[in-house]
Amino acid sequence: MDSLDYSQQVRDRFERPANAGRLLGPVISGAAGEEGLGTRVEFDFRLRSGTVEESAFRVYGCPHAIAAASWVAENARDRRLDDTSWMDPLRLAALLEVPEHKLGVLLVVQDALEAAAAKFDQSEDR
Amino acid sequence: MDSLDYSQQVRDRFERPANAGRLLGPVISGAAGEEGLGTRVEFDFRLRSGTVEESAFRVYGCPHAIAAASWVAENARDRRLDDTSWMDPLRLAALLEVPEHKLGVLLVVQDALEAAAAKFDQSEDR
Amino acid sequence: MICSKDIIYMDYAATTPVDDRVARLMCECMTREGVFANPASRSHQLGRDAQGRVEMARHEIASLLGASQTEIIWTSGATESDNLALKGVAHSLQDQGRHLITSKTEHKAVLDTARQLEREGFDVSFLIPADQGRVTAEQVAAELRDDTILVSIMHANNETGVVSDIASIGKLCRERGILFHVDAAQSAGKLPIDVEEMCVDLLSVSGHKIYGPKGIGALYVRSCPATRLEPLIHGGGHERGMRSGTLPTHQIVGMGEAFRLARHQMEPETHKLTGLRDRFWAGISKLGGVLLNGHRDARIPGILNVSIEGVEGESLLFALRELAVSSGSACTSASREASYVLRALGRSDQLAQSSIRFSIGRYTTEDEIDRAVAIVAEQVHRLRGLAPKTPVTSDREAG
Amino acid sequence: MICSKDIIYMDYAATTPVDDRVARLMCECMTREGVFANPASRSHQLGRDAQGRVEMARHEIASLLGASQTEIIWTSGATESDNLALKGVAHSLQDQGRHLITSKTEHKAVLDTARQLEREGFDVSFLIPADQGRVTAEQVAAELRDDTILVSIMHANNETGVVSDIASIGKLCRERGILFHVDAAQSAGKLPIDVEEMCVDLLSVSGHKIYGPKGIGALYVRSCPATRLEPLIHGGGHERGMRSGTLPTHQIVGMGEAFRLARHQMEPETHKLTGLRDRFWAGISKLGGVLLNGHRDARIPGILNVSIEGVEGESLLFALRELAVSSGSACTSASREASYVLRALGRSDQLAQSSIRFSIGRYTTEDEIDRAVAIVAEQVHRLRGLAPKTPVTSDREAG
Ligand SMILES: Cc1ncc(COP(=O)(O)O)c(C=O)c1O
Ligand SMILES: Cc1ncc(COP(=O)(O)O)c(C=O)c1O
Repeated sequence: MDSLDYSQQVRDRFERPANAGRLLGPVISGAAGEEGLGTRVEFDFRLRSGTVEESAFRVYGCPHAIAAASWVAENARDRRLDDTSWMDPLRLAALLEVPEHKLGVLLVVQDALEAAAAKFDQSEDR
Repeated sequence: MDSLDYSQQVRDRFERPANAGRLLGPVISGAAGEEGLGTRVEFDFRLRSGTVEESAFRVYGCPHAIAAASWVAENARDRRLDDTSWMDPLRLAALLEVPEHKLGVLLVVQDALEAAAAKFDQSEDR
Repeated sequence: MICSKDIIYMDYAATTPVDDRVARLMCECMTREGVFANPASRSHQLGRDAQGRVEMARHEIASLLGASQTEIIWTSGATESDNLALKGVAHSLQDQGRHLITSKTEHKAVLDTARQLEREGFDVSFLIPADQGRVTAEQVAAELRDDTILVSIMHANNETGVVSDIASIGKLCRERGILFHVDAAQSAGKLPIDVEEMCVDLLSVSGHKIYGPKGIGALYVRSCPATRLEPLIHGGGHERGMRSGTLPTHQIVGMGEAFRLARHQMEPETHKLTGLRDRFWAGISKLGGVLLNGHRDARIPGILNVSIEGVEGESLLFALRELAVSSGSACTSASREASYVLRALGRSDQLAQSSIRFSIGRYTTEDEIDRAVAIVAEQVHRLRGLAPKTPVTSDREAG
Repeated sequence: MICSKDIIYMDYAATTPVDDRVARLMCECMTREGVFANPASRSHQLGRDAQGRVEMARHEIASLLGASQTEIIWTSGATESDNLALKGVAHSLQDQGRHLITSKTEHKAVLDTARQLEREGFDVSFLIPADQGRVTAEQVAAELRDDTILVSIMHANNETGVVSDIASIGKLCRERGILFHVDAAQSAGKLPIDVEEMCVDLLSVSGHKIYGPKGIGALYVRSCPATRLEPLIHGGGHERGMRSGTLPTHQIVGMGEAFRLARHQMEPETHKLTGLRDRFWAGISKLGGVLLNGHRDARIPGILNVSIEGVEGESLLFALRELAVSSGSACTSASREASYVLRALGRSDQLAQSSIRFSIGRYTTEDEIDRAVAIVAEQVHRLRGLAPKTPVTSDREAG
């Protein structure tokens, strides 16, 4: 597996990462990973009546990490944060054509989403 | 030393070997060497009043052998056969630019001349 | 002086010119307009373009041999391939056994490697070909031992062109579970080869014997069951660790194209060369005292090795300098050593020295053949005329 | 998609394109119109013509190194030269001692060979360069033992371009009577080399790092006192028995011409590359958080290795795919392993992974440099913008 072998989906999201950035104001955030270990993912979600109205991500990581975080941020829209089962790392890996040895990267992305979900559980916004 | 590295003298004598052949009638002959060992040289000398009037050589051997035998046959002309000191293998090697490892070939040529000289010693023609 | 341009090239077994079509492709992979990057540079597209060319060429080599692409390892030539096969197996399997079998008429690349292994403590049996230069399966069978780890027998001999029955030796080795290496430098692209059918485990080929470039070769290494090889050259781990070093794209592409062309031209080319060879033999055998060396039928058409009675070898070679040919003796050393291959065929030292290898190829013409016959006839007559006794005129053949 | 034609080549340290003048000469030695015969065919003029070309090229290699022609052995590349030097000496001198000294930042061709020798029972000291990537004579002196038989230190490092003080290490080894090998694959033709002044006994060079072809190299082997080498590749006894195999005339001629050109162009080329390199560094260091890897001054001008803070390595490399560059990590394996050279310089895994080797050469233009700076700036900004925190903006250098 080489650095140039990325699926079209990954390439597109790497070049034009939908939802990249930071949300200001009252948001629920989740983060996981460490730059020193190669991947750090952060999400911000703005909710309205319990569902995600707006989302953003920040990533230090490989193109797969960027693409996956972008996908999650985009697909969180209109979902409730107490159910994160739609983010299945194996299905996402298949969708983005992420090679097996990169599954760990998707798990970090999942962890960041779960971290946000955990915060949501504790928040009054439920 | 390679098979193509022959001096001009050797090349000329190889191409147009003066005195090649066989003399018929009363001649003094001398031979040395063995084909099986790579070099066989034979000389015929026709004498008049003890000096060489005509000479011929036959050779199975490398270009150096052919050139040396041709040189000896040519240079025997007008000489007496009881003195063969004019045929000095080292001097001949220098003249024909024969490499060191081929000196043995010139010794065979010398032996053939000496064999004729020995026959001359015993002959009435002295 | 003979001008190089006027020399008739009859030394195709020593090396062949690069085919124009091959040269053209090679030139596409050298300068900055071309595919020049390092095939190992996987971090950019230019490196990948080069890698693509390398893999296409690998596929061509595999196709000619009936192998799969992953079983081909690039080397610097058949000499290295032979070394890698013999030493690679010996060093890898030395715990299983330390006995090897080869023949006395192998190329020096195998013989000298085998002798090196002897110095390292391996035991090598050197067979003397029984059947007019051919090594037979029976001969190999008679030498097999419990500790035999490798048999190495060449396909076509480089001096005589004689072809051994590789398939039956292969079958024998396979039955006994012993690895079998074949030096096919002289036969690849000239005889059909199928490593599966022939039960070959390792096979050496070279680019420059078949109109590809010099300095590139390959080793076929059977992958199933995986043949373990200890590498000769360590480094970046290229070629799955079996042979490190930057892959020379242009060389590889050239060899690939040469093998592709050979695959498509093999039949008509064999036919043409057989005709020319027969014409040449008809011409020179008329001289009398011209003996064919090696098996009459089991041979590749491009090589004709003859001993000429009644003329000394060095003078013969010099007399024939308008022909680019090889002699039956090595002129590399001061003392001309008679060919060990012809000696193993039973030729005397003298006849071996008076032997010439005429080898023809893709660019040989009828006209060249006729001129060559005329030159040989003239010079042999002339030299025999200088010699003490009239030579024998039999035309026996050597076995 | 980026078209290969639009890619800016900045990977001259991986390989260089063949110079047009070199390619032209190579083409003269391939097809049947050219000098195609086997240089070992001493029995005919065509072979001798080829041999003549080989010897002229050998002379060019020797000239560039301050060596004599008889001290140059042709190989298939610097990888093989390194193997031949290390194994050749080790196997030949193992009775005198079994200790070798090298450094952790050598090319894999030396490192992996040294590790193979360890497996064979030799003892190898791997120095960690003390002075910002430079190995010093003091470091070598501290490791010398009574049973040390060889010291192998590279001249210019292939990842960082850092140059060690070969002459003082050579002097030390000569005084202690220990053989000294130098891998000069990256410096030959770029820095002045004199094997006499530098007290070098063995020196590896390659054709393709200096606008010659890939797949050809040479090993300088000091002849006085004769350095004994056990060959790696046995066979016909070419290269005085030290390296068998048919000599590839076109490759050799190409390397010879490349070395001749390098000898004549070294000064102006160094000057030009230094200017371009400085322009590039001025451009990218403005970004902040760009760290130069290796010694600031003791370096060849063609290589600039930098670590870029705040961007992940794989994304950086992909973002820069309009530039043909190498990264600070090997992407050959599934797990991206950080460069051992940068690690030995003290870089963290993370920074080593976010490192890029930019290497420029004969055909690099100012315009390319400016475009490359613009691309790096744009992409680093963009990726840093995606990242969680603003990166450090120091521009410390690594030692
Ligand atoms: C039978 C055979 N094996 C091996 C070799 C060596 O091949 P290369 O010249 O590619 O090293 C040759 C030719 O020289 C050969 O004819
Ligand atoms: C320092 C150094 N040594 C050895 C080599 C290997 O040389 P080659 O590619 O000719 O095998 C290289 C380049 O790959 C190198 O940069």
